[in-house]
Amino acid sequence: MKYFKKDIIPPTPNSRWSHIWTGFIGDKLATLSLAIFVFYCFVAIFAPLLAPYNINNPNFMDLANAEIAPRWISGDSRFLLGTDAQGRDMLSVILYGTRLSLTIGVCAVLIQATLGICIGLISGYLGGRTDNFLMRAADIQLSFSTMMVAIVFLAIFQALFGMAMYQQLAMLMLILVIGLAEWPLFARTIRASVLAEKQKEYVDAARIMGISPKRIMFKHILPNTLTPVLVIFTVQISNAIVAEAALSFLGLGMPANDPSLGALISVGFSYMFSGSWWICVIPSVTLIILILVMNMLGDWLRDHLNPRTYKD
Amino acid sequence: MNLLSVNNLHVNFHLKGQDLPALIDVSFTLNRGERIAIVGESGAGKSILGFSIVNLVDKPGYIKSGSIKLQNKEITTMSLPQLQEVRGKRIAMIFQDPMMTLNPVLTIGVQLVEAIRSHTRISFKDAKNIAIEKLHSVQIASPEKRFNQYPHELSGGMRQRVIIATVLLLNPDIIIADEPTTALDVTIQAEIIQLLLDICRNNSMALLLISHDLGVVSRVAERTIVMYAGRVVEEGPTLEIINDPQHPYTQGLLNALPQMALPGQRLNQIQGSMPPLNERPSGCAFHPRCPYATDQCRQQQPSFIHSGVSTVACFMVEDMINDAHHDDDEENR
Amino acid sequence: MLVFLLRRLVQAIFVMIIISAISFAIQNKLGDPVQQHISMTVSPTERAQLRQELGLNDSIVVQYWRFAKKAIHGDLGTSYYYKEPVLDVIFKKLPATVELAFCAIIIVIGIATPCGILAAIKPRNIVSRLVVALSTMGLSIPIFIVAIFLVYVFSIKLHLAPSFGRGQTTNVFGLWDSGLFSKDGLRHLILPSITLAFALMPIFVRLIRAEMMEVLQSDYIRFAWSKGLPTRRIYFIHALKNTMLPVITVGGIQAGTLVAYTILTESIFQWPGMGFLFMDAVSRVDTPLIAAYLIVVGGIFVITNTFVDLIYGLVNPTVKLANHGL
Amino acid sequence: MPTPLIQISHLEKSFTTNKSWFGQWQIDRGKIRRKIDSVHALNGVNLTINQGETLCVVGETGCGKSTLARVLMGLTPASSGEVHYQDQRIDHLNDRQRMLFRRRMQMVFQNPYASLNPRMTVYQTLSEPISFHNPQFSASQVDEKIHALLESVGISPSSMDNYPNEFSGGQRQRISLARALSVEPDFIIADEPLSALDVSVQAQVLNLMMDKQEERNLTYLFITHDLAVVEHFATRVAVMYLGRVCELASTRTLFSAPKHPYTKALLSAIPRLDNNTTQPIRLMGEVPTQMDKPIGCVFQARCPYANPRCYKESPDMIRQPDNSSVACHAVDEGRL
Amino acid sequence: VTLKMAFDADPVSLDPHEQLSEGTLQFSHMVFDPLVRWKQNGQIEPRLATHWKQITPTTTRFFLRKNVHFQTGNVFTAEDVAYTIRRLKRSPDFRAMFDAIRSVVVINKYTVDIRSTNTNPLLLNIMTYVFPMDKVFYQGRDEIIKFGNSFASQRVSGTGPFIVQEREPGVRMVLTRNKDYWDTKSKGNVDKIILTPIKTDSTRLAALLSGDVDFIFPVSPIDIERTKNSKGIKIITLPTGRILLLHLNEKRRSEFRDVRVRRAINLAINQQLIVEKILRGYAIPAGQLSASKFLGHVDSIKPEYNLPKALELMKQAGYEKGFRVSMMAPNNRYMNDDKVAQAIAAMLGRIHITVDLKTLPKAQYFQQYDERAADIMMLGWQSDTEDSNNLFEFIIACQDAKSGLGAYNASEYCAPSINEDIKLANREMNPEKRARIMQQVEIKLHNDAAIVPLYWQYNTWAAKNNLHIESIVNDQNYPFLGDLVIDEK
Ligand SMILES: Nc1ncnc2c1ncn2[C@@H]1O[C@H](COP(=O)(O)OP(=O)(O)OP(=O)(O)O)[C@@H](O)[C@H]1O
Ligand SMILES: Nc1ncnc2c1ncn2[C@@H]1O[C@H](COP(=O)(O)OP(=O)(O)OP(=O)(O)O)[C@@H](O)[C@H]1O
Ligand SMILES: [Mg+2]
Ligand SMILES: [Mg+2]
Repeated sequence: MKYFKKDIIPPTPNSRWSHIWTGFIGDKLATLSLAIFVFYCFVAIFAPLLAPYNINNPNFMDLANAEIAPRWISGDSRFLLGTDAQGRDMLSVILYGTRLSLTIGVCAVLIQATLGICIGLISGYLGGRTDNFLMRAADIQLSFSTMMVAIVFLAIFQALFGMAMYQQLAMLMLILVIGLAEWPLFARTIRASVLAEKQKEYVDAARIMGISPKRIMFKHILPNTLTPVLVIFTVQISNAIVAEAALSFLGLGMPANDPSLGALISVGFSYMFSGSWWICVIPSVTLIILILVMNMLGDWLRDHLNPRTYKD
Repeated sequence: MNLLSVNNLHVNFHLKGQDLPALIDVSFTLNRGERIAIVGESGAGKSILGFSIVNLVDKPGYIKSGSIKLQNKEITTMSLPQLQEVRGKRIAMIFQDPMMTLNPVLTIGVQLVEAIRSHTRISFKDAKNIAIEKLHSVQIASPEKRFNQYPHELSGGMRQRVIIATVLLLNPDIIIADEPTTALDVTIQAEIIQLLLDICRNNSMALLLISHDLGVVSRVAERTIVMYAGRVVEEGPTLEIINDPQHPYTQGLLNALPQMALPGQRLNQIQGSMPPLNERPSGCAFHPRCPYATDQCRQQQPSFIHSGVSTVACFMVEDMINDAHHDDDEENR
Repeated sequence: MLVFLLRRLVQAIFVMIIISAISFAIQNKLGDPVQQHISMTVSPTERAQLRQELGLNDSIVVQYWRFAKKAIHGDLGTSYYYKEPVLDVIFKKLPATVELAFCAIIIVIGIATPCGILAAIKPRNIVSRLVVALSTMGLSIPIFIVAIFLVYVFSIKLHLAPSFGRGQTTNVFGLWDSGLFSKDGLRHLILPSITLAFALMPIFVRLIRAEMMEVLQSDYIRFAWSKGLPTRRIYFIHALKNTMLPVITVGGIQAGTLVAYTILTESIFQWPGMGFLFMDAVSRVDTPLIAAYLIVVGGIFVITNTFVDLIYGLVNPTVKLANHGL
Repeated sequence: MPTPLIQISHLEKSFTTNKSWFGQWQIDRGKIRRKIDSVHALNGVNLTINQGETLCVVGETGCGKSTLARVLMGLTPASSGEVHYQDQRIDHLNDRQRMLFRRRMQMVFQNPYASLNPRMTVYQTLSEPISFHNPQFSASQVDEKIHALLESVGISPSSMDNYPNEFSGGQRQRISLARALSVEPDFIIADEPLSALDVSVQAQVLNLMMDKQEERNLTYLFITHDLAVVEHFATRVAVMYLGRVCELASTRTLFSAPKHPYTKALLSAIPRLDNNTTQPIRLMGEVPTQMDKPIGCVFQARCPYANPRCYKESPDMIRQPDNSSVACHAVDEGRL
Repeated sequence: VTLKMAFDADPVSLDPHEQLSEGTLQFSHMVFDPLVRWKQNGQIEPRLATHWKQITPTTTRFFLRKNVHFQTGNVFTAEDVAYTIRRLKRSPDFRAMFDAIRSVVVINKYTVDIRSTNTNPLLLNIMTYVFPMDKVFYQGRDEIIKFGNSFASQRVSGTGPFIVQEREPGVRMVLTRNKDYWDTKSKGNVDKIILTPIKTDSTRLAALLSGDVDFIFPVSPIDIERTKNSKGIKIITLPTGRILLLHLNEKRRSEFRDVRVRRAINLAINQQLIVEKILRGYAIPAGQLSASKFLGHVDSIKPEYNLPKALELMKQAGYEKGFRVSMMAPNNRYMNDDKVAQAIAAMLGRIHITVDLKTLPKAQYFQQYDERAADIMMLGWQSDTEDSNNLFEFIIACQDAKSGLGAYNASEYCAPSINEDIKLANREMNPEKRARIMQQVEIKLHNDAAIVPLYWQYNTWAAKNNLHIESIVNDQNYPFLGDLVIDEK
């Protein structure tokens, strides 16, 4: 077989990142998404400084202030977005909730990615039995879906560490569970790229030079497989945040006194139609916008990096 | 009357906010039963020219201006149903890579029969008979068996033959073959080329062969068009072009062939390589690589002039001819 | 083929062993089953005695061994609450879930396919842009919000569809209580199946669109155009069939998501299916039922995946089953 | 008498295509049997490569040319047979023991767009092997060497920090060659280094390779399917068919008097510029696959001259009067 | 007319003796009749027993209704009552209550003597749990099996107004009117009941609002206002004796052994505010265990909220800086239990007690509860006998595994004098004396700040306007559906 045309169409000569950047700036929706996302990150990082109230202060939660409507309705200038059923300032709670949700999302996906990349790399590079075993495990894991795994795992963790302990570890647990549940996606994507990269001659060239497999794996192959990871990354963060929200809805997420956006929504849910709609609506909107933005960023990256993410 | 005439065709690509010309001012004609080759290096715009003729230029490319007339019918402005009428029935196309050209999930038979049935009202059985007959005519052994097989069960050469059979089904007037043999082995390549040649001769079909292999071209085509960076630089009878190339690029191309050098000696290389779309130089696009380039070449685009039986776009040739005329004039005086 | 099925069987058994072990490991921790089945006034000594009778005081290993011995004979235990063999209980609820999932899948396929195709072949069309935007939105809205919204609008405000339950069922062939054959049953299906479909729809719309766009770029589609085939045939025969290949595999992977979302949907709509049963079992600490559910679901995953592979093999001629999968 | 640099004897290589244990069970006439499918890519190759020569290997797609190259380089282990580098046997060495030979033998690949790591600059690509094989080099020495190398292959050292995608195919092939040369080898295997290049650029690379050979007294094993290049460039030519060498001759001999029926067909198939009207010899049938180890001559299925002996007995390489060797019963029996 | 109703639970079994739970008792009131039952005003009303007489301090004679038939057609007699009580004494769930009864003697076909072990002031209260079962029907196959099938859990024959027609556990139960029901005076006109258990508050309410059901229980306080405002729907709320309280575990925490700390905690928790905000006023703030209708209720003890004083007490106890405690509460057992717990955690924060709160589903919560897994635990308690002493026995009596006393005493508080009083009250027949003893206990508890009472819950039902539920619901939540009148439209 001779060469395939596709392989030899030269990429554009100017650096791919600058190209992506200019494309990005050209796309209004993408720029807006990025701006919003950066805003969210900013909010998440500086939540303690931005929040009008310190949520750790024992006076923060005052039942006497419960269910005050947002300022533009109630005219109460103390609480811009009103208060929830426990008398907490919605704005502060949402700021901290965003911080928590994002932290959980990002950390969980970091775990997924690390695990997935290592497994995918090993599986793809070594091949054979190892590959077969790992991918079979990934298949099974994948077909169980995060939610199923999370429900089961959280129950185990709750049991192993005891309830009180779980309380303190809830965030760590969620990160771990969501992180552990979706590694196969990364693993398979990476593996697919590794298999493709491994065929390429630069790998052989490195081997001919006598470079060690470990170095080839991490220095040569890995950097070339990271594009799809970037795409999956954004989308997975949004998935992780939604998963956490759904777990909260089932009562397996963050505890009520340390709420993520998801927990806020599920707590506020019962107030939805009882007049205090803002308790539910405001965090929902916050969450939906965040996820929407992440998805749009992911879409944009997918369209423009055009990577081969794992599909079959 | 010409079967196909392409006039001042411009095809552009919209890339990253830039509008880049991929084909510039291409004109040529094709007569019934004529075999023309288009040669040039990778990226010269040969395939795009081929696709333009059936109006299949993909986004982000588009036909900017110019006309493509199939017996006075303008192809560039046709509606989709009209186009589908023309495609396959009047103009058929063979692609470079037989591995990717057949739909992997449909049997050979389905892909053959559908081509007939979408142009003529005929029963499946009759269509099948025609298909099998065509498979036979491209020298596929036991076509009945192949008929129900999937493309992946066939070797590359066989697939290319199936593709040729598909193309022949409706006896089109023109076959465009875009590097039909690049992906194949030398021995098979020779067979396929021979097959194409025989078919065209026997059915008096016109052939537009796109290739970069001058050897193949010399075997098949009566006339040759040489392209460089989106433009036609030279056009003429194949023999003439091979034996007496006018344009420095054509010369370079031919001289670079190993056959042109003594064994073990250095080859005559052309410096540099074809610029990508967004780095096309001003003036004559070949000037950075041309040993004879002058300031004029850097600034102006040469126009076509006749040089013997060929047409060439080169200032040097122009000058030479003018000089010759001059000499003639002087001599005459 | 036979080898393939054999392989899958091995895999299924393997999965079930793991799941049964996991579900066993956790079942003690889900709560005290005895507690759930007695009044609060029963004295601790008596409770201890009940636990003893249930064999809950034995070590996990002993319990698992006991369980495994019975499981080999197809007996996964008896539900504390339903007082029947757990498998009977689960299979009684299976039709409800299957019908719900079936309707949802029909809705997903029925809507996602044309939407995805439209969005792929006419990317600049207003409708297809809307489809893409909506699917991104859909991906971003948690399903429980959707469910409550639907109930609020369609049952409370408009009284168009009932808000819970399965309605009237008719028995088909004596083995299946179906809600598909009565108007009432169908009306009850509306909201839950839409909700469930909503959870999967965006994924499929986006997937079909992306795949279709990629396929449309391919050489064989170009060749089909150059053959002068009718547009319909190119889109729906040439492109769609190739598009469906990855969609089928992803569909198989989504089985897990589907099951997870049936749990959510069924809890919200009080749909008497397996997901609802599971949540109920969890809150009642009906441990044999929980374990059996997980095992059955594991089995269902393997079966769906096997089916998906079989279908994949049928659609994709280049796949030889024996080399596919474990 | 030329000195042999590399000697290959009875080299065989087969690939198992159904690796998983489960997949090896097949139903065969109602019985379940274990069957390991394998592709016999090399079927006993004997070859000697002499110091300073260019040995070209030609043959059809899938006949095992690349496999031969990879086995020589130690990228894939051989199934059986031996490879000697000068006097040492190298086919059974492990990675560490092979290190010594890594410096002596290098390779240039077919696809210029895949053979350079897209995420490494030219500098990184070249400095890695240099500092790896010369740990004693200081940074400036490495720099110096890279400068010299790049200049010698005609790439401006100022573009050292560019990524491969900023170079054209020809330039990349030069960089690949520079990388191979960076460890100062004696022997370079080039696996279709020109096939992805344009005619005009092919000439540039080929010229460069010839220049280097002259400069450094390199030995080339040059794999190609372009017979025009072979005719121009090779000292000797080996024609392969289905994992076997079927004819080995000096270039002049081969092109003027091909002996093996396959070689004849191959040569007749080259399209030549001079529009000669000689019809290419048609070979019967399709290229067979190497699923089962062939009995008899590998070419028998397509050979117009095959006789019963060809179906039974595998021909050996037989030295001809004009110093070429042919593996063909017909030639041996004088039928051809 | 058909009544479609959605409650939060359905009976676990058709056997009324299998589990002592609200669901079972609701079921018993539909399919069976009790000897006597509570009226809305707290009086006891005769049902299958027409009247009764105490003949010795430990023997009470019951005269039974004649011409009552079981759903099998068997005639209801004294034998059935004796049979039922003996069976009750075998039931693990009811045994504790019926230990108070020594024996049942059939005097004649329609008269039985019930002998208690000691003098028992609550005998009649206990008799509300006797739903005579069809002896002929059940006898010989009447084993009570908790975790498996038994005859009684599948088949049922009672004397009640409804007959079980169809039951799918956890999904629905259909009952039809008993044509031969003895109580012909009852105006009840419900012919068919379809009971659907719906666990989620919002789904249940949505079912009512969308018209899919006619009658629901319970309604979350949050939704009450909104439901009241919907057209054609009415809400009935009744205060109950169910007390919610906190246990401060003195074994786990030395701090809680200091009465000043306990009192400070009591003072720091604002019951009034919790009731107002979280329960929207649908509860009564409590300063003691006994609800006002119970004998032990002390009018003068009111819930107290006084933050400065609480801080002062903390200071005196040497915990000015506060300390950290763990707390657990269920999140699906009582109305808004998790929210209340959260508010309490916040309130304790004010006196510098940092609370690590964990709320769990009830299934896990009570397992933790039995293990006394946290320093502060929440408990809600409804007295089976509508009497203060039942509260004392389970909640604050010293723990005694054998007798079951103090089973839910997660304070691990033990005051021998209170134990004595409880025993005394169990035997004291004179209501006034009895009241005094129990009030004394309440006062002692209050002074000792042994537990933190929070509030007494309300029960809330909602129904379409044409259902006259107001006359059939009661604070124990066993609506007498046999007497329900539905106006037809
Ligand atoms: N879809 C596309 N997007 C961007 N640029 C394109 C696209 N298709 C073609 N081009 C550019 O148009 C120019 C001409 O391409 P074309 O495919 O016609 O070349 P060619 O002469 O057929 O080359 P080859 O011999 O490699 O087939 C090239 O520079 C190529 O990069
Ligand atoms: N890793 C492998 N696993 C299985 N089969 C292989 C492998 N590598 C090569 N083969 C098979 O071995 C045979 C020889 O392959 P090889 O790549 O050596 O051929 P080639 O002569 O280099 O062909 P080309 O001209 O296409 O480069 C082919 O049939 C190929 O399919
Ligand atoms: Mg092309
Ligand atoms: Mg090769």
